[in-house]
Amino acid sequence: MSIIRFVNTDGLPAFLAYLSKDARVLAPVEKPADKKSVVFEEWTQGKPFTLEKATVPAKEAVLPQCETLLTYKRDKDPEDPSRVSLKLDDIPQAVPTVVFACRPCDARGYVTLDRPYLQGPMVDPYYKARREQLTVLTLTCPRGCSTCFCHWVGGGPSSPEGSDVLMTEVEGGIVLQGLTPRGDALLEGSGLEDGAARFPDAEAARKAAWATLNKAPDLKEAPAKVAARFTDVDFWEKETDRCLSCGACTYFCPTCYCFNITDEGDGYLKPGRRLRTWDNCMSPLFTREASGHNPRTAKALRMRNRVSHKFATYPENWGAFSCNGCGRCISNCPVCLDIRAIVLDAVNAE
Amino acid sequence: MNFAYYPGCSAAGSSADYEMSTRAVCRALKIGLQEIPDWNCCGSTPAHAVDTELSAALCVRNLDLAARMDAATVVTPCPSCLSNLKHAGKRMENPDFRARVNELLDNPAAETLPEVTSVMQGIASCRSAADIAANVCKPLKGLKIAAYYGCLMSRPAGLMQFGDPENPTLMESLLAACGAEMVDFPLKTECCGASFGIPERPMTAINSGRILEVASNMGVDAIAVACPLCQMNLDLRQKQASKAVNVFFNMPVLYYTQLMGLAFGFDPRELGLHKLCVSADPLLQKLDGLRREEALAEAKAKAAEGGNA
Amino acid sequence: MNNAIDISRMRDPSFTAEVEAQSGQKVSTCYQCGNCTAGCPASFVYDRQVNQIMRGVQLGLKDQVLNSRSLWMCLSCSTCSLRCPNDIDVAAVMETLRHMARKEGRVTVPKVEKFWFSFLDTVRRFGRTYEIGTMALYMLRSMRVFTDVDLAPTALAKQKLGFKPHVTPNGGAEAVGRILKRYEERAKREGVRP
Amino acid sequence: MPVLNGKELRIVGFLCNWCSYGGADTAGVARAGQPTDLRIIRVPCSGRIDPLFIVKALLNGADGVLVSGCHPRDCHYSAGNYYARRRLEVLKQFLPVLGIDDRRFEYTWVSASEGQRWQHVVTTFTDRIHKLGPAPRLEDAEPLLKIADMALTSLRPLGTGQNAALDDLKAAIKAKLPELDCVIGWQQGYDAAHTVPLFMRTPEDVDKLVWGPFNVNNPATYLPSFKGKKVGIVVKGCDSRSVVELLQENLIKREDVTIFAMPCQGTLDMARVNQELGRYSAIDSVSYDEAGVTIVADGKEHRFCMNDYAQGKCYGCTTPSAVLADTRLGTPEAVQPGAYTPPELAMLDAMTLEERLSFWKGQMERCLRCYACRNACPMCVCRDYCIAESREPQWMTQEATAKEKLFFQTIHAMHLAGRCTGCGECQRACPVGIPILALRQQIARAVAQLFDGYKPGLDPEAVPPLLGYELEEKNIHEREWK
Amino acid sequence: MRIGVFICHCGSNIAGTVDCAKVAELARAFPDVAYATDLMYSCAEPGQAAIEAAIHEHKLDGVVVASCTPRMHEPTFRRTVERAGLNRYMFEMANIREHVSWIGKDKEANTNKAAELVQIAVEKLRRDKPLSAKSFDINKRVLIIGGGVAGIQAALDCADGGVPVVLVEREATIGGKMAKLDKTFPTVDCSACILGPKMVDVAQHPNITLYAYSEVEDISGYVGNFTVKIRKRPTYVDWSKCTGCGACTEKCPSKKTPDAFNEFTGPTTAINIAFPQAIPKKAVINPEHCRQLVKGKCGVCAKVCPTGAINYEMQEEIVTEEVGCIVAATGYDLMDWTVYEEYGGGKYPDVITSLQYERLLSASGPTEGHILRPSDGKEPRNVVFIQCVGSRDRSIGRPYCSGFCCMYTAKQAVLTKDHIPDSQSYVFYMDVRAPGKMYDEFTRRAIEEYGTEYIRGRVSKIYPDGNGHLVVRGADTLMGEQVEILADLVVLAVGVEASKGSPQLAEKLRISYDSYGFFMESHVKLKPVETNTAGVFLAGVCQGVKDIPASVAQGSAAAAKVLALFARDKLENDPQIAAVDVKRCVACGKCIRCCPFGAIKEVEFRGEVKAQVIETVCQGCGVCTSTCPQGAIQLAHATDNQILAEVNALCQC
Repeated sequence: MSIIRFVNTDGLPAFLAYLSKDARVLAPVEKPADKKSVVFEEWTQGKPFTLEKATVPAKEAVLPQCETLLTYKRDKDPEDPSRVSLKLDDIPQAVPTVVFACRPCDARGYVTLDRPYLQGPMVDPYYKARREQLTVLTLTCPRGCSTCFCHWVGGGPSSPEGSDVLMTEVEGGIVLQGLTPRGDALLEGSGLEDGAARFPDAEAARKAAWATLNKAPDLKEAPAKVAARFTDVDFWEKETDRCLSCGACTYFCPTCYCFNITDEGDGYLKPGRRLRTWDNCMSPLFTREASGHNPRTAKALRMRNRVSHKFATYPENWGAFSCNGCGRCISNCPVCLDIRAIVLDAVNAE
Repeated sequence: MNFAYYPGCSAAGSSADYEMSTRAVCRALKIGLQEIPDWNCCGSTPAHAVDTELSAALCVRNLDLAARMDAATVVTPCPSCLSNLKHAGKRMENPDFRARVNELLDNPAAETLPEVTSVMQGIASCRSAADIAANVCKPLKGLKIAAYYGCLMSRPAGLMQFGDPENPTLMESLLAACGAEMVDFPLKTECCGASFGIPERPMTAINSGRILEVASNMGVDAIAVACPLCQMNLDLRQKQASKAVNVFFNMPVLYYTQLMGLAFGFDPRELGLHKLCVSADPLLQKLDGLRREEALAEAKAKAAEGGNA
Repeated sequence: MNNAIDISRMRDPSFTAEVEAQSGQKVSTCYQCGNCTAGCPASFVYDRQVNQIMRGVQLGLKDQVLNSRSLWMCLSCSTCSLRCPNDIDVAAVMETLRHMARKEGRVTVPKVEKFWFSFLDTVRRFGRTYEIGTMALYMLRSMRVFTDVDLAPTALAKQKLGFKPHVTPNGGAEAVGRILKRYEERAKREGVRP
Repeated sequence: MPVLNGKELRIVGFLCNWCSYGGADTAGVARAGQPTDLRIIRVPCSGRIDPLFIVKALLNGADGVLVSGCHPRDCHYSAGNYYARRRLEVLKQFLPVLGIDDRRFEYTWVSASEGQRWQHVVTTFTDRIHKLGPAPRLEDAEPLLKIADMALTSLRPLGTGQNAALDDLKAAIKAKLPELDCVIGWQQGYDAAHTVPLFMRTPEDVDKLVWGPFNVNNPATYLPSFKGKKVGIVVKGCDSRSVVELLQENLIKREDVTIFAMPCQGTLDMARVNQELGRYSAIDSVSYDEAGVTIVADGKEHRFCMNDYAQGKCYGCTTPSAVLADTRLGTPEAVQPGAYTPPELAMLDAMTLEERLSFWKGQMERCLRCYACRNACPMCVCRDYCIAESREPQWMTQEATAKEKLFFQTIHAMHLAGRCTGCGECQRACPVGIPILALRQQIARAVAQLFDGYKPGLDPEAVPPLLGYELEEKNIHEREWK
Repeated sequence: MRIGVFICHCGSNIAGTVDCAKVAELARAFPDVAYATDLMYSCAEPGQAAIEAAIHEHKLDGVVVASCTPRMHEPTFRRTVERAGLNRYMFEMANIREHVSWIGKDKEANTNKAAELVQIAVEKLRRDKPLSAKSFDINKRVLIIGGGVAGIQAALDCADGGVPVVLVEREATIGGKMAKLDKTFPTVDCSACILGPKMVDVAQHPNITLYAYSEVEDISGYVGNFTVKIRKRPTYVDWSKCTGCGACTEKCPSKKTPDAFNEFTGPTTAINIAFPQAIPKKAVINPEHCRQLVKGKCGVCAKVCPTGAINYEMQEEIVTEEVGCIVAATGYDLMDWTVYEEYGGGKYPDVITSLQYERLLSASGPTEGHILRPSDGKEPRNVVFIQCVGSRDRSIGRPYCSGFCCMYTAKQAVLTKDHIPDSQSYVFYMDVRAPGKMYDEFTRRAIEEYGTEYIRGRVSKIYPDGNGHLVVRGADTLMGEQVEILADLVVLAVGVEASKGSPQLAEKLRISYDSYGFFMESHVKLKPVETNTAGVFLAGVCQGVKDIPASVAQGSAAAAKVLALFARDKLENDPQIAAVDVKRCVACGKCIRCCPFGAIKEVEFRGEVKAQVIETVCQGCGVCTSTCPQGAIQLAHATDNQILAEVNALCQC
């Protein structure tokens, strides 16, 4: 039996303080805005936080929007200024990180990212460093939501994948369940009261959440069906007619892992930076070649890539969808483009 | 149409006739003049010659009283008062100046002070030439008149907003509406030197003399003025001027309001014509004669027409 | 003996600057065309012509300018300002100079100032002016007999001169008195001649 | 290179080669001493100066920027400075909304012979910058978050438009459909409380058309992508202004567009509606009445009265019906234009410069650079070649700093100067709810003030003000260098 | 890249307040700088040689010189680097003299500032690309606008040089203002006698095509290839038939037509020939006063014309001419002096302009050379001349000196005495400006030999005294007195302003003009004939006030510029122009709308519409670059990236 702890609602700040003792804690923070806007931010003593589902995924913890891979400096020989030497500096930047109160879909996202970054032919050292120091405390979802579909793609409101600790809200507080040795260790050192007594409440809550979900369609055939649509450009054009080609769906996706690398600065008088930033396959720049040629000029072709990747090629390579059904691409899309509808259309197409 | 009214000190003394005729004309034109209660002297030339802030303080007290009457516009017949009041209003826009002036006053002046304008512009702003002509029952037709504005009315141009500062024509248009034949008087804005009438008599006399000389060379029946100082200078001091330039004058110098009043049919006494030093009687006789002849001619013509019919 | 004005010694640029600051006019733009003099109705009673006053200011010859009789004879008619090709408000410069002279106690033509004081005394007492009062005071001050004595009969006959002081009815006179009093107190405090 | 410690502040000058650079030379030849802070960048013409260079400098550490060109009429290229005058004046009025003191930017005209004037300008401006001190940096600002007050009064009664002649509209579209490639409108989205754009190609598609307060998207955004094709579009009044502006800029052709219009009674602010609905699993019902919408979600009833929940722009809307249309259905209510400050702008107006800088710092931090704002904008026609993501030219780095993100918003706003119709799609599209519309609103206000109340997208024939000039600008006056 | 940086001492001009060696040392740290040194005089021959040597020795492919203003020596150094084998555009300058050493005393600050200016020059140079000019053909014909003495001179010189000339004159005759003058100073020889032969030469020269009574409607194109539309106004007389016999003017019944040539000093006929020596000597009908054209009945001239030249139906006509360059010689007009209300504002008939006085003096004028005053036709005794009416008067927005009034006033005073020996002339003046050859001597003669009374002071007021005289009240500032003169006639030396319509013409020519309408020369001292638009030159008063000899000289100078330009077979453009990146261009057309030169057009490129720069027309202002939102059109050597690099070098610290 794993370690179970209970924290009452008032005790959460103290618990977070405990977490932040040796690690950077990323917790959901609600930004005052007209539109609901919950983001993960580093928690510090006294900072308000929320337990609501974040608008953005918790991907930032392992794959920041922008990271400096290295800095470089060009030094000139004082005797002969035409002789220039180049000095590189790796940036050690992985710090122990705790993600607090992400959702199961976020946690599963880490698993989806792990495969290409850690299990493929090339291991990404930057990702690896951060991932190894990551502890994930996931809050189970209390109910389904109109834009969520985690249970379609192998997840669910209390899916444990990718989490070190699974937390469930019960009356008066939260039940914390250790899932991994790292999670257990963390709970053991927390000084929280034992939660075994409340665990049945937690289980009931998780069950109740499952009960709110509508019936999931069978997506077993999805990889083949989506792949089969590859040459049907009309299909993709129709599905994407309202797409604006912005990057909301990819940037808000917990499983999108494409990146771009740019060098900023020439490194002469001050160091230049080699940056890795999120890339966006919905942008025409994604595939624009140095010559100016672009194999994917149309948004239909780009959306075909995005959906095919998530529901056909990634499953082909890794045996799982690279979509966790968090629904952020739907809720954040300025035109409510619905990836569920595209996949279902593909599955149901003749 | 109603204006707040600032008569100026001379209204009760040297220019009582201006005051009488101004009120008469405005009454006829249904323009209300509401005298600022308890107004005080604007300080005239002596105050601003001594100190700008003192001058402004004296003026602003009046403007402040007018502001309390909720007046948007104050009119005054006297160009000297007008100039002082306008200058004060303008200078009060400078906050430092305002603060200095407020120090001199019993209470700080109202934030927004009313506009100030001349009675002449006040009339013109709300009554058209046709409105004026409609009030004329005894046209001045046949009288040759020189309009003389003096130096203060139109200067400085930016502040006074009285048309071309070299060639204002407002008085001409008012009197022309009354039927007068207005000559193009080249010295209409030259200074008569009146403000030094008391301490520096010769200077004043020479300047007035020149104005009277050109006017009489042009063969006018009268000079129309709008300034109490000018009027006193050209009228009361006409003999001194005669001596200074060695030419004899007998030139009636009337306020334009007196002329308008005549055209509107007021009794000359009602307009204070008896207060003129150079008598206007020959002028009145000429006017009566002209109108009589006209009436006769008209009657004849009518008779002739009737005969034909 | 050399009576030339030693410009190098007598020139006072701060005087020029002070006149420019107080009048708000840029005196250096004057190029001495003489149009101010040409149009001045008081020119013939001046000891220095307006353009010469302007020149004096340009050169910073403070004594020559502030002691000039012309400052006191200026009628403030603004003809000079109106016709200045360089848009200098010459009348404002003249007035500034007059204020400067007065504040320093240089009153070259006392009768003019006496007349002003007589006038202002009337205002102080009654809130408004009346001609006889002003004249009487002026005569007292200037020790001159009635200058316009030849006019008196006509003026009196025509009731041109107010014999009764015009008094503001509702305490205005007192208010005006207070304005003048405050002005004089402030002038004294600031060390200038009221 | 570091600014000389303690002595100098960083002042960047942009001078046209022909007049002002020469004027600075003349000052030098005359040994007209000047403070040493200014660094002059020589450009061929003041018209070459993209106002964004100035923002770039000010955001990146300049304490002051001075632009100088030939006097109007004296431009070496006859008209460059006329364009510059309009752009720079708009910029000057824009800077404060970012929290940048507009006194830190000045433009003037100095001819090659005016060495003295140049000396005076440099001395005065440097003195001014020293009095202002070092410019506050966005990097140093404490984030400040605020929400606009949406308790607004509208210029006209708002409603749900449920009596609109939707069936007539559908019939009209069907009649026209054979001549058109498609007609853009709205349909229900993933549930009855959301609509999405609809592209009607068949009569069956037309039957999906809906009309009501959920029709928030601006269909004009799609028009440029149909360039060369015959296309129909159903518009609300505000959408029609985008269409007209596109016509003004020759981005679409009048003969290619067929406009169907119905009078709009207002649309819902979906940000607030979604906020109120919260997370729900299903919509049970959506019902309309004259004044508002009632949504039942997961058994809970939510009431959205149009007067309380309309989009900010609807309150000040004076064009409920299309300004240009081929087919009109229904009679629009006449609206008396009245004083109206958009809520976002009103919020910023009430802040100090320092607060505004803090505000943008706080807002921009959470921007993910997804560019939904840009792509939702009907006037953003560069899209594939936006300078935000190019290296040739390279206006921005890819760093995820608030500064870069705010600079992008400035690019967008400046590029919209005199073009933005205030449709609000940028802000609506922002997934993290940053009130970026305020920047466009400030530009629009400046343009209206400078160019006689000019509003973009009202007259297809009107020349957008920044693509034209007047020899004498009525509302732009050279500042006195005192 | 390998950049060489050269810091010039300019003797002590720079080195006095800038540590040049330190700047060179700092420059060595800048990106791509392979070599940096300081030089005593970089523009002198040893300095240039040192730069050339360094280019070879250090294999430099770009050079920055930090010295004086690029407006001075940029061309010099471009040639230097070109001699050393580099592209001339791989060169930048940092202005550390006019903008640094001469304006600041703090050596530390100056040195730091100089280094930063070098740094931004380096950053710009790193992004420079070699550029090469394009060459194109020249159409060797010239358009001369304005047939006054300057235009005539330019036309004759060009024509004599073998260049076909198109001369356009707005009035019915060439000759301009000079043709209206009676005599000219300082020789007092007859204006018509010296100008007449030149006018005849214009008429007879085989290389000159004259369009009189015509105006330039539109100009397009660029240096070497302008297309000009000329609007020929209807004269209602077929000039190919008209022999100038004058029969029509004798018989014309509309004898009260205002006579513009005579400055409205007398009437003329509705059909008339301006003056006996007019070129072309052809009649023109004034349509506002012709009875046939106004009322539809008369037709006398048509009846009496022996060649049947009268054509009441004549319409205006547009002709197109192709030329390679243009000379503007549009001259001047007198300003509207009636703003001077103190001088009567035009109300007093005996207050006239100097040009009207010329017509009274002229034997071909309305009084046949007798000075008779307009009010009563009497000979005046006291004539007062007033100088600077509308000149040197800021209050009416005319602060400049009209230049030649002092001289012609002296001439008119002399002529007055010649015409009326018992007359007395007075001249109110502020300064007598007589710097020309024999000029001051001439004014002295007017005073000493002709007894003209010069009174130093402006006139404040002119007014009729009511007895038939005018009182002129002024000042004699030398006496320090106000003075008055009782005058019979007052002649105003009215100030000069640019010819009516100058701003409109300047916009057609795409040249600049000052706030008074005078056309702007390229450089006030060194390029007084050129304008900022290549191929457009200036002659005469249109550029600034000048007298006859100066106008003639500038006419010849303009002709020299034309002949020099046409001596070449091909022209080269400045390659620092804009170019479109077709990939980025979305054909929104904003650049086309904003281009002040019409230098951008739409083209079809692989099935898509794109903008394209017409290389020979683009002048390199860069308005398009700052207008294009997607940065698709970039001005070479002032690209966005170059300016951004400069900004980044200065900020981001």
